[in-house]
Amino acid sequence: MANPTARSPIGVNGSTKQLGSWEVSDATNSGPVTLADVSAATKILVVADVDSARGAALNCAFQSTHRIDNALIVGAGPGEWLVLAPAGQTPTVIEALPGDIGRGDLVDVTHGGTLLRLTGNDAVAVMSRMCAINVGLDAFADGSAFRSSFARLVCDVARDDVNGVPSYLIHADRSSGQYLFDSIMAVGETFGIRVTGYPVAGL
Amino acid sequence: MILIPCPNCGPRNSSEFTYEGENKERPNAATVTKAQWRNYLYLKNNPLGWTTETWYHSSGCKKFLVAERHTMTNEIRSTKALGQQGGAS
Amino acid sequence: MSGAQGSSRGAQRLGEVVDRNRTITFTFNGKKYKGLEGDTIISALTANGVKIVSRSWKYHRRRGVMSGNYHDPNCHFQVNDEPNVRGAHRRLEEGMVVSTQNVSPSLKFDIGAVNQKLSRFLTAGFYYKTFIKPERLWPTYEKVLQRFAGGGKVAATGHHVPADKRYAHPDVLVAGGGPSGMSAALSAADAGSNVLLVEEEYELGGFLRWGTADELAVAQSLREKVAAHPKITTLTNAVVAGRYDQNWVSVIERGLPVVMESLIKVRTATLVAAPGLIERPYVFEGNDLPGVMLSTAVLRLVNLYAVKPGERAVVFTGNDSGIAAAEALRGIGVDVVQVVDARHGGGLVRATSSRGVLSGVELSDGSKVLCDLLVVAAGWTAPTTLLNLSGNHPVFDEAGARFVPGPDLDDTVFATGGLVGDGTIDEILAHGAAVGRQASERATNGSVTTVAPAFSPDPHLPLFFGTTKGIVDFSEDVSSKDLLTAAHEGYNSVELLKRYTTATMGPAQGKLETINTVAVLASANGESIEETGTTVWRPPYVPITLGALAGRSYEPVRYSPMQAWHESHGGINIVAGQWMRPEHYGDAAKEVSTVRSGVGIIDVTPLGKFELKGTDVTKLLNLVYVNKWSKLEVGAVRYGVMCGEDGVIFDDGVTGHLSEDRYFMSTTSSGAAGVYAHLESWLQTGFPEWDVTITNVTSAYASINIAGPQSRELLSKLVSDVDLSNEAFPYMNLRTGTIAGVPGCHMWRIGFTGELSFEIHVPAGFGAYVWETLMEHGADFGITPFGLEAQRIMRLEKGHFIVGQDTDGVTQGFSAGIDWLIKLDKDDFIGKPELQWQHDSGAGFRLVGIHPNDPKQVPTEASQIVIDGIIQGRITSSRFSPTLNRSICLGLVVPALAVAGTVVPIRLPNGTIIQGTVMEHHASYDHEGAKLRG
Amino acid sequence: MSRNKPVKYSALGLFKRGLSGKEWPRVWRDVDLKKTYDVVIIGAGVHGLSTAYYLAKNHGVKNVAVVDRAYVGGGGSGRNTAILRSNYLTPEGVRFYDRSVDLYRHLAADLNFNVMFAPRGHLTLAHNDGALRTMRWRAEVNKVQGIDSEVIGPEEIKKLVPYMDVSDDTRYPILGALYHPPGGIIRHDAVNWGYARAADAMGVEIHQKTEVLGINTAGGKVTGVRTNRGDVSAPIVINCTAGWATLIADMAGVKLPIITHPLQAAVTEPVQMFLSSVVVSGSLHVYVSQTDRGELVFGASTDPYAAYSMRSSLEFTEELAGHVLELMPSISKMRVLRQWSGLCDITPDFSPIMGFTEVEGFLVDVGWGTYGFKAGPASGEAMAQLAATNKTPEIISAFDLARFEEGRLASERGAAAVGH
Repeated sequence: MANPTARSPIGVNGSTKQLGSWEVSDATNSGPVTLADVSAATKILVVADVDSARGAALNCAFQSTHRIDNALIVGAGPGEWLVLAPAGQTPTVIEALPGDIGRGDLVDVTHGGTLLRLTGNDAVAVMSRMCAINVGLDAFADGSAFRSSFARLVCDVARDDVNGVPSYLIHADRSSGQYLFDSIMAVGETFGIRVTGYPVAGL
Repeated sequence: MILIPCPNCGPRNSSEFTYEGENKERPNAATVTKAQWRNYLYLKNNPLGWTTETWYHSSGCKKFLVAERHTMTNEIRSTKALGQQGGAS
Repeated sequence: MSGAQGSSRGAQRLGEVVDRNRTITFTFNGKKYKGLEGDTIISALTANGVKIVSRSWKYHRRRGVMSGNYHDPNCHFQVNDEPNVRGAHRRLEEGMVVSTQNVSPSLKFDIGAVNQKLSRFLTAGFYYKTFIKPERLWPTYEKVLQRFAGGGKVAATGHHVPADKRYAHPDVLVAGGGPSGMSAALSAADAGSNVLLVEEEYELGGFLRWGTADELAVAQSLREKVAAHPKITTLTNAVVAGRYDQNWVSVIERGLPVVMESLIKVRTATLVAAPGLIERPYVFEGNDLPGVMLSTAVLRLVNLYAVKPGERAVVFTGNDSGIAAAEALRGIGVDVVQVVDARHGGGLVRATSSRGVLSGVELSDGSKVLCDLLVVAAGWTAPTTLLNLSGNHPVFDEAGARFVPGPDLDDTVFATGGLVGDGTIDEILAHGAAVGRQASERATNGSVTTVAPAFSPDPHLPLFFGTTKGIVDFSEDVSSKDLLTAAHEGYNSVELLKRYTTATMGPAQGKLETINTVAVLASANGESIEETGTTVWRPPYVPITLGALAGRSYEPVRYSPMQAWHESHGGINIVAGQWMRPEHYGDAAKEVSTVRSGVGIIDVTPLGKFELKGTDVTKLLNLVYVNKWSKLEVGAVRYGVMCGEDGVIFDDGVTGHLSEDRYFMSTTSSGAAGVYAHLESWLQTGFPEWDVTITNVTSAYASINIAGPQSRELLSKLVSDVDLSNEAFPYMNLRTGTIAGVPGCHMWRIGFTGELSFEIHVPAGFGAYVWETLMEHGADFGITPFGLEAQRIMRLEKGHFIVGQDTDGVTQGFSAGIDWLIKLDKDDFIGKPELQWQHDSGAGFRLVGIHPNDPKQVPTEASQIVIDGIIQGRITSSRFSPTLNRSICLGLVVPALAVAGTVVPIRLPNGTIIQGTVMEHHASYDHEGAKLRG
Repeated sequence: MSRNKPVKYSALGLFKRGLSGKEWPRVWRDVDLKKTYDVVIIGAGVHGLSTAYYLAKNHGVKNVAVVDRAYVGGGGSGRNTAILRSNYLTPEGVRFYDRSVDLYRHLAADLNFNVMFAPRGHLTLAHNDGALRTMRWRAEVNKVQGIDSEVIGPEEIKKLVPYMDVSDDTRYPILGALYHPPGGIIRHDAVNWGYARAADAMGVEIHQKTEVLGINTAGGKVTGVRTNRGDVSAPIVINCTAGWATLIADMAGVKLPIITHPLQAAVTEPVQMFLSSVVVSGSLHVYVSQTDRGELVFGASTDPYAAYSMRSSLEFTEELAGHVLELMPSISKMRVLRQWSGLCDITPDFSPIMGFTEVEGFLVDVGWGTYGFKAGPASGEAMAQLAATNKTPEIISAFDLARFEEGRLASERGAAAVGH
């Protein structure tokens, strides 16, 4: 039997490359604002009491982000963390998570989510058309996160700048991934948004 | 758009929340009379003025919270996460 | 006639906003005209000598420029495909096609004008008093009345170009970019606040723009400071349209490329209202004749556009604005023959007309003066809208003869400029600056220390109406006589008067006419204006297009991972809530027979799926389901039904026991979100001490049901680490293993179709791959994909009900035929008391299987069962069963009919009655379940 | 007491007075509040006024005061979108509202006041198969009761509403509609004024700016009301308020299963007539009709939280604009002129509460949710009969207060999301 291929919820328009079991876009466009589908990234949901060993060890406050090695920990909810890492790293990431599972849970939601990266100096203008949270560069600084309604979906949004350029990771339910992608592209049209491929850095 | 100070997330638009209304205490199902049970089901306070009610932050932290809101001005003078002491206002 | 008399453009003015080097061509009522870049439609028409620009609403009277600003009710036009364009605001564009609305057949000759002759009969509310009998003729009368409906036309075809809305979060929002607004913005920004400054006109400056050289210089200096300030964002040709709870403010930005206007939703810490003043008309006979203009209309036309609005003018004034207008007119070469100053005892009796336009005036000293322009400056209205919307009640300032903000102002809302008082420019700037600082203080640290200087309206004569009757509401053609008549009839409170006469209800929404309406009513009632009170200003401040309010549509759509496959293989979509699902792939009946005889697969990804983990999961299951969960072994699954506290069924599904403290729950597709909130609600508000964590994994798994006698054979080709035999993996069990090389797949032996079937849940990224692999390996078995319709047929054959179709908003547990499931001996569960009482009373409909006696008849779903004219039940589901070759139904009936063998009359939609027989079982196919256990 | 001399309204009268310039008499009198009435009705909306009218007309009970803290028709009766229909889901609902439509049909002649009843036809759109099934359900229940009601397809919808986008490539394609030809619109203020004028002509007193501050009871019986203009005694007091129904009932010590929710509406600037039918979409939460003046009048579902605030919200107009443009994309350049809000009393089963309470003589006609205006004449007729005879008329027997405790909910719930 051939090796199974995993696909993102977002259709690829153009050439692809294989990243582990995932098929991802290898486009390398740039522009004032770019959108990359990083749905293949590893996504682990951790639920634990904030005061528990695990909660403390994650060292990431609600509504902020924290890096441990190449994983980005997002304080997604009170006692709830979304751990994002490059594609194909689920077992390693779980292994590396500090603290024991006590009351709470740890679920691999890699396949349950869609993850997009919106980057560029005009990204904030696109964001301010899609969600009611103040995403002004000062109000929502690098390393901040929120969960709110974004394009009328419940999304986790984390600011994770790339080389000093504002960049946002937007995480939503997988089934709405195509809708979210299309919505951002439509809003971004006036800003000259371009689709780019799965980032080399892996997230 | 009412601004609800979520004890977890901070002030958010009410469109992020689901209104639950007055949270009544559930009678003991083993001993309850019809009148008591249907009072629990159907008779809610409907005050003109301050009211204490439950909201669910369905598009945010997904936690239930209790708010004191004025039903004429929509002013919210306090919110409290369920099971927590104190709160934001 | 339109009365075009050649150009009346004067010499260049200091503050003019037109570019004399750029000519724009447009048409008005089919005739070609030229204007200049920067002209509004109205300034260009006036420059071309056009005096009559519209006809009034009811009497179809000729109308010309009146207030000369956005709110001018006489200057509404059809422009291209856009109705009701404000011609005194909208700038000319090359090739604009402008026409008059509400005329038939033309502006020049409008048959509706016959209503003027009938005006004595068409008094306020005349239609309430007539057309009463005969009743059947009212629709005909109605059609006649409708022909006089005003407004432009909308085309039947055309599409909505989405305008992106956006959100803004300034510290201070300043509504109005006149001197006070600019001053407030500058001082708030200097104090460190981020300021959004919004101005309705095309440039900042307010009334200074049409003022003296000194005033123009002040405006220019302020504009430069504002432009240079890094903390101020300025929007012009934009308007603050509404203020809602907790300073949620709507701002409309106009004149954008591609879209007409768009909405900005602003959550501002503080709001400064600085809208300035609106000049009010004066009520007298002939006050709506073309040629009668307010002083500010004249000042704008002359000073901004260098247009002569007439040749020979009389000015009637109660303030300095009239004097300034006279000055401006003289400056552009108009012969100002008389200035009648009410402050010195002058009075205006009536305006007279010739050929429908102003020809002269009659003054209170008895003199008659010929003129083609009458300038009226009778006073001001403070548009307190934004303050009203903030809960403030305006009060009447007797001395200033206008309503002003009341004392009960929200502490995050501030007012400055003409809204509050009158004064020199320095006084206005000082007040604005103080208020700007206050707004910044309140936004930053919550308390205000700055004290604003005293500022109040200057004394003004109460010039509302004269000795003759005239038009009060120009939008609605309501005269002071109409108001007096209505008040006399008893519609004598301001709200009743408004509703009865429609005064203040037209497009100007009271901005021009409310105060005069109130003044006339007060005089009729013999009360003061204060006692009479005023109407409530309602949002929006100015009308907003549906397009801007709608913006871009955000209606989330959900797709399964196999959606692309469905679409490329003939799947016909239906909308199921947010999900798109294939209803069938061409022939649902054939899909059914293939499943019954071989194997088929259906995409059931939208099923709600939750992982439940913790030591108290069984407690939760026992609470929310009507059946028992304590003895569910690892590897087993169980069907459950959830009811509300009212005993009404709201969801059903299957839950499996994965490992010691981990369960997997499935729900209906449409119920998933509701069930999740329901579970969280009970956990968070009822039993926070329970150890249960719920993770929504609906989209994390692609769910596929493999159904049919050959399903095991097919699946076994792809599964090597799970023994699929009936002995090792019996019905109502689950296993986790690898399918087609994909690890971590859940396999359940359950199904909705009644066949041997496996429901597999595959990590979603691999969903399409596994589906394709199943189709490939199923080819040998003649596999078919099947859609919702085939599933509906098969589940009906099997007698499974669908929550929300075979049950409704009042169907309690015992009505659905699940008596065997409901465990009243459990200590407690949600809805138990109601179910106990339903059990005891036997009340409510009962769900039964029904076979029409004629097997070819398929009664439409919702066909009623009627006996002696009384509804005794209805068909909830019906299909023709290809398997049984007959029609089959489920129906809800009264208990008396829910006895096997009872024949019930079913009333079809066309009125025909057919007979059906109540069956022993819900299932018409394999009711013993031999197939699915095989 | 001066009886108001009724003067007949007619085209001829209008003509004569137009010529003579003679003023019309007052629509209703302005009289002092008496100390005693046979019946005091709280709320001068369509329910209170029609109850008073039918008390006088059908039962000869004329010593009646209708008191209102504001003015005639200032509450929900003057704030609704004036849509009439009888295509309800339950047989009890259908029967009751059909009686109301029937009374409305002849109301102009009955009251000698043109209330502009316009049976324009009423369409309830279905955008999914579940909604379509509910429409069929309603149609079949309606037909059993003899109501003109049928499910029609997209082509027929397009014929009735040429501006409707019935193509199948929209987000919420229109699969069909429940078509109810007798449904339509009416001039709501005229109904209020017409009832007030006609009731006044028979001797009923209408007291505006008369606020009820308390309800007096003795020995489980009502004895009268306390108002800002003094105490009034009466053996029968009828609560015909909306929005404040629970507050009034509280004064009598009666608890009602009602939550007050605002309901908003909006109107556009006028344009030339293009929409003759009343269009409702439950899935899209919007209803729309065009007035004789050319304005579109919109409504939607009630605000999602309980409130007595009659403030407007921006999200209401945003949502409704989005949904209206889903239905009729070509009208995107029309402008919303004004929005407003009223109060709705929502009961657990979306059906009204009419009849007796545990306090003898204290009657309620409340809990109308979003259906109050449609019910005006029939509820007035029934409440008048109930007050005059002390017996519950059969047509409203399903809507009694006791049903909640007894578990006999009348359920319009299935079709109630937005049922206009």
